[in-house]
Amino acid sequence: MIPLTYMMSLSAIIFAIGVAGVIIRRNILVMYMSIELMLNAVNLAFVAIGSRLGSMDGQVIVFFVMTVAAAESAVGLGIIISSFRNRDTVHADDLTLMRW
Amino acid sequence: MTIELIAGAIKAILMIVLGLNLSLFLLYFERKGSALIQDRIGSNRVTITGLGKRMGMPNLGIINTTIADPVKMFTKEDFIPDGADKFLHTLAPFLALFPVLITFVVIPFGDTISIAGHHIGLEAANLNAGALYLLATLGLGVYGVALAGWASNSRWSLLGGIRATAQMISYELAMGLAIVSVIMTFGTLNLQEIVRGQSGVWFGFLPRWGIFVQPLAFILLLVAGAAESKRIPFDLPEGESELIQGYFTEYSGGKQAVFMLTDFAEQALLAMLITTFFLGGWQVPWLMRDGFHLPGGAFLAVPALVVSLLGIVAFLVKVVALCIFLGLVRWTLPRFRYDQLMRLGWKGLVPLGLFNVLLTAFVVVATGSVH
Amino acid sequence: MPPFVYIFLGALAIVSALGVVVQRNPIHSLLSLIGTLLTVALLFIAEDAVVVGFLQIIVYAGAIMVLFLFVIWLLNLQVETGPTGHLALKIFGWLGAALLVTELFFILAPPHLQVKFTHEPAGYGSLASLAGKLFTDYLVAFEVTSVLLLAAVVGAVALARRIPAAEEFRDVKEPEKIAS
Amino acid sequence: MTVQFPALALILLFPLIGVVFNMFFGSRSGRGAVNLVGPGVMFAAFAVATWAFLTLLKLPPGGSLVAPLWGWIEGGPFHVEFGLRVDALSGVMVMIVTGVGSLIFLYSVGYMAEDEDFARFFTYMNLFALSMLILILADNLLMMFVGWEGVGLCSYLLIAFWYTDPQFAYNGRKAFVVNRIGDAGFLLAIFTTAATLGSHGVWTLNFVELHNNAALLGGAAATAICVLLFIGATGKSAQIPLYVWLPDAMVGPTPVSALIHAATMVTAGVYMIARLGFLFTMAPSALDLVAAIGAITATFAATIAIVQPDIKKVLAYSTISQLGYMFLGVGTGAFASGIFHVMTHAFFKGLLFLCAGSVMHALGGEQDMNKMGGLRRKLPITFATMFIATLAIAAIPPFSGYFSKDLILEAAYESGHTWLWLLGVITAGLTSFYMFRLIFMTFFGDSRVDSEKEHHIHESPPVMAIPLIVLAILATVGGWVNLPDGWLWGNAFVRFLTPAVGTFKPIVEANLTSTSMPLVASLIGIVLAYVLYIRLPGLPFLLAWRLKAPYDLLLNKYYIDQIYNVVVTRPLFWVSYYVLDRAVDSYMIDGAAEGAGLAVLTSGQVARRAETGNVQHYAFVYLLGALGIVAYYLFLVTGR
Repeated sequence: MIPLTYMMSLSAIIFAIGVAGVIIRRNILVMYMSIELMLNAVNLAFVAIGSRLGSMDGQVIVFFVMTVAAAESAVGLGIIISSFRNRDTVHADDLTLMRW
Repeated sequence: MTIELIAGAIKAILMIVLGLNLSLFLLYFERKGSALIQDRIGSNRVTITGLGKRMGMPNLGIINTTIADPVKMFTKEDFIPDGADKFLHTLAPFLALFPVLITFVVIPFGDTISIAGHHIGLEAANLNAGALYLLATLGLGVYGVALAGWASNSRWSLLGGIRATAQMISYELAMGLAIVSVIMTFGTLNLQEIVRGQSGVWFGFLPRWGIFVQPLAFILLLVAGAAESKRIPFDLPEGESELIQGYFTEYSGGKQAVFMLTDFAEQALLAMLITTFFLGGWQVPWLMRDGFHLPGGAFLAVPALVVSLLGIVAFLVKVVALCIFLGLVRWTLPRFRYDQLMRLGWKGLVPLGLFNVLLTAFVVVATGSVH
Repeated sequence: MPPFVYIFLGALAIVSALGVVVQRNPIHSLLSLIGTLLTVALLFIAEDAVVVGFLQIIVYAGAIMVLFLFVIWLLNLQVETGPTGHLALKIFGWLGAALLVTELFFILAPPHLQVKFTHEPAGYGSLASLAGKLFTDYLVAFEVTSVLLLAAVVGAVALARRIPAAEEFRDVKEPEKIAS
Repeated sequence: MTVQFPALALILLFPLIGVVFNMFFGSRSGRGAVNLVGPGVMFAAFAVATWAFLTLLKLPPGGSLVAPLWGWIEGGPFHVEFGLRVDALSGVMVMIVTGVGSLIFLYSVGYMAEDEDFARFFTYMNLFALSMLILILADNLLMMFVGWEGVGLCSYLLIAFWYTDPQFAYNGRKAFVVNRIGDAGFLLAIFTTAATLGSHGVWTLNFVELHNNAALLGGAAATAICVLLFIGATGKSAQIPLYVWLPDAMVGPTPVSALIHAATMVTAGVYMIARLGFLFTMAPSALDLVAAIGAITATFAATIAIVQPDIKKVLAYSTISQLGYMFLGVGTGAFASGIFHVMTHAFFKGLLFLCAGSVMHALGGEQDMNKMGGLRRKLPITFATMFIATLAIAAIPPFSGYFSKDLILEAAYESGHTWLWLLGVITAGLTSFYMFRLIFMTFFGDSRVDSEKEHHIHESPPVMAIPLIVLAILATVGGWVNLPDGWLWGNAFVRFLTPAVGTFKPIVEANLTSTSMPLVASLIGIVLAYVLYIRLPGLPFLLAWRLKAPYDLLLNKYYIDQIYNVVVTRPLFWVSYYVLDRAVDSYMIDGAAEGAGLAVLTSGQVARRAETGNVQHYAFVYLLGALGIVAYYLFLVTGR
């Protein structure tokens, strides 16, 4: 089996790419996808460690993360749609009504 | 190890070829069978030498549909519309076909066969999570049509793509629920195990097929599968009167052929799935490993190899029969309206599926065992 | 599974993850994301998390991503022509991400990762073992999840529903107008 | 001997049912249901109380019934139970409250027959009954305080019952505020008790345990507690200096005056002192203070009552005066005599108020006695019962007042408080004078009623008359439970109460003069009233004219209200407005608050620039935080 370090590094890289995506892209949908990337990176870490510990708990957590991600994307996309309807934009830097 | 790998590769190729050939058969049946049903002649132009006609036989159109049509298609111009996403436009048909083809490999088409001391299971991949694999690949099928619709830069295509996507997602649910109840009944995700679970008889004569255990799931899978493969009466995505050709309006030549092939392959796959889950797969009624145990106590010994071969034949017969049945449906029923389609999916099949899962769960728990 | 498969899948995952971030077309980003999800799912399966891997394909790639696709269609998003983000944010964002990776590398170096490795028990990763955990240790969480999903369904419908009264605010672009 | 008697809770439950019913369903269910439920629950409570009382009588002397309900406050060693207890003292009180209360409730049905707000009225009345019963049945100080506050609240609500008149509302507020002053004393007494006992490791407020541990308190603490308690009692029981609210409280409906401001609530102070008699006996100086204040109040209020023209005002001052008697009684250490007077007073004063209400009812709300007269033929029942009550309050044998007042004055004399006894005797004469003045002005002589009201005069309906008759009987025979020693059953009442409140040890032998003086004084008062208001009706006016200064002084109640106004109220308002509001509140508190706000505002003006509204900026800061945390963790695990 591949060393744990490899899996964790892969997880870290994907996570960092997700982080970068949230910060550098102003398209909310892409930001959203980047968040999914981060979730997947974490899932990967869970599964990798879980399989090395011989514990199913990691996979159960992944299961829950997926469920929550489904709920989150449904609501999040609903928000994106309704904000797009009101503001005609999906750019995060145009949606700054909550500023000072 | 090696021999298993080689055998697996052979079986996989065999299975995929079988699927493609079934598609070809379906293409033929699409043309001539519909002609038969609708009381017209159908394709009859192309013959190799006019042989049949000369011999006084009616033109069966075999050459016409199985050779001439594909050749014609693959030689036509491969047109990519202006403003289309070239990469995705090209990728889409293969994205549609690929999941269907890789699904064939988990379908068990026969019992374990023993050749030269090697026990070879007659399925390309004996996955323990076969049913899950099935659902996963079926779920991926949606991207082909969705991207085809989007990448064509055409309103018809996009609308067709949206329709197809929504329809497939909706009916995937009902399909999944039907499969889940079957899984619960047989207590395994392994398709080969599920087929094995359908051996034997009840009351001395009734084969223990899934259709008798899960009639509701059978109907669900039949309907949802037909919708999933976007066949009439569920062919809204490519409804000619509304959307010209739906998501592959802007396709021509080989890529369109691939889409059509996907359609037929999906139909063949559906037939195989139903056969596997509900019609006992490769099981021949009353045939055990040693021979026929007919109702009434009669016994007819059959050699082991013949039993295996009989299984394969039985599987093929069932699949082809189902394909023909699906074709009959296709040429008999009119098309749904879109809202009817959605209502049937969400308010009809999904609640029924949920009910069936619940019922199955109760029965499974009540009887304290599976099957 | 041989290591080269891992390396190949990992490389594929990283490349497609980068694709999510750098592509200008949202649909391409989405396809990249699906690619990442599939490779990660394969990695799951390679790590004996078979059920979870297939669930990832069925739920994530097969359903959630289609939802994204629908939203992109619905909003009619095209290729982004202008800058895809602020320059300063881009520079510092990549820098921050790089720093994060560096830090995580150091943390995840084996001497510090105090994990007691054991061998997987029989039936590890199967549906039965997952369900066994779900319906015993995590039963409450599992049931609560159903409520969460229900709430999400209701919330999504409520949010995406077109409310006639909200239409009059449609043209408001400037915050000052709302404030006054 | 202590007996578990859970049914005591029913005594509280019934009025509670009445409260809930009348509050939530009263106005909807109509007058009939309210008239049934309001008094009905009181009669039910009375029945239970009677049952309990009879059970108590069967016990050996000193026995009590208890019903511990639930733990209330659990704070470390300090604990207060919500428990009920009936011994001889509270048994008598609970009988008075539920018994007289039931009759007054019944009377209210007739009296409030034309009022729209009957449901609210009975809600308050039931709530009052509930609070009063909590006060009486409480087995600890804190619970008693709950009832104490509850009756104060109900008193306020009922005085200002007709709140649309600003004066009425003002009077209600006045009663409430004045009561608060007394309540503060009570509360301080509770704190002092708890703290002092607590410092000896006894964390309790339970009466029995207090009794057992009273010795721990020591004389000084006991005196402080007793004085504070007495401040509370002066507030609730309208003694000098906190009596001013009671005359003003007469604006409430007359049954309220009868029940709350004559028969029950105002005697709570007496009850409280009797209940805690063991404490007061430890503090003789405090006890003397009680007696002195009582005697002075009695005389003081009686002098005011002489000249008041308002029938209810006369009765109000009479109440204050009689309460003074009770305090004189308990102040001399003869707690049983005070409680005895509480009982007889409940009968005849309740009756007097109800009769006054009946008169007012007949005259369409007229309260000025100058506009009455000659009513005895038109209101025969009212006249008869009121006359009996007057005889009772004037302490004419064999009416009940005689026995109780005589007992108090005897105790005052025997305990050596000769001056206070003398004040009591004078007050007895004044009492019979002003009461017969009231009777003569109202029922005798020529009618001075407004002509248009003349033909409206009618006797009250039976629902009002029956309570009058029952109370008249009680006012007559009520005193017979405690006859002088050696007669029939002798001083049965005092003997019954003694185990609960302690004994009274005389230090001076009473003689014939001392025992007959009050009666003589009363008779003189009657004769004087007869002369002034029947024989020579012009003489009072002549006297008022010739003795204008003292007359005005009395008529204006010694200008106490005005003095309070100048000495207490105005300075308070001035300090409140100019010092507390203008200076402290506006500049210091508001300044601090606004300064803090301004500081936040200013810093916010600067800091808000960070809120760009762009999610990605926030996300970046978030990332920086995450980097920091990971770096810290990295530092932790690598350690170097």
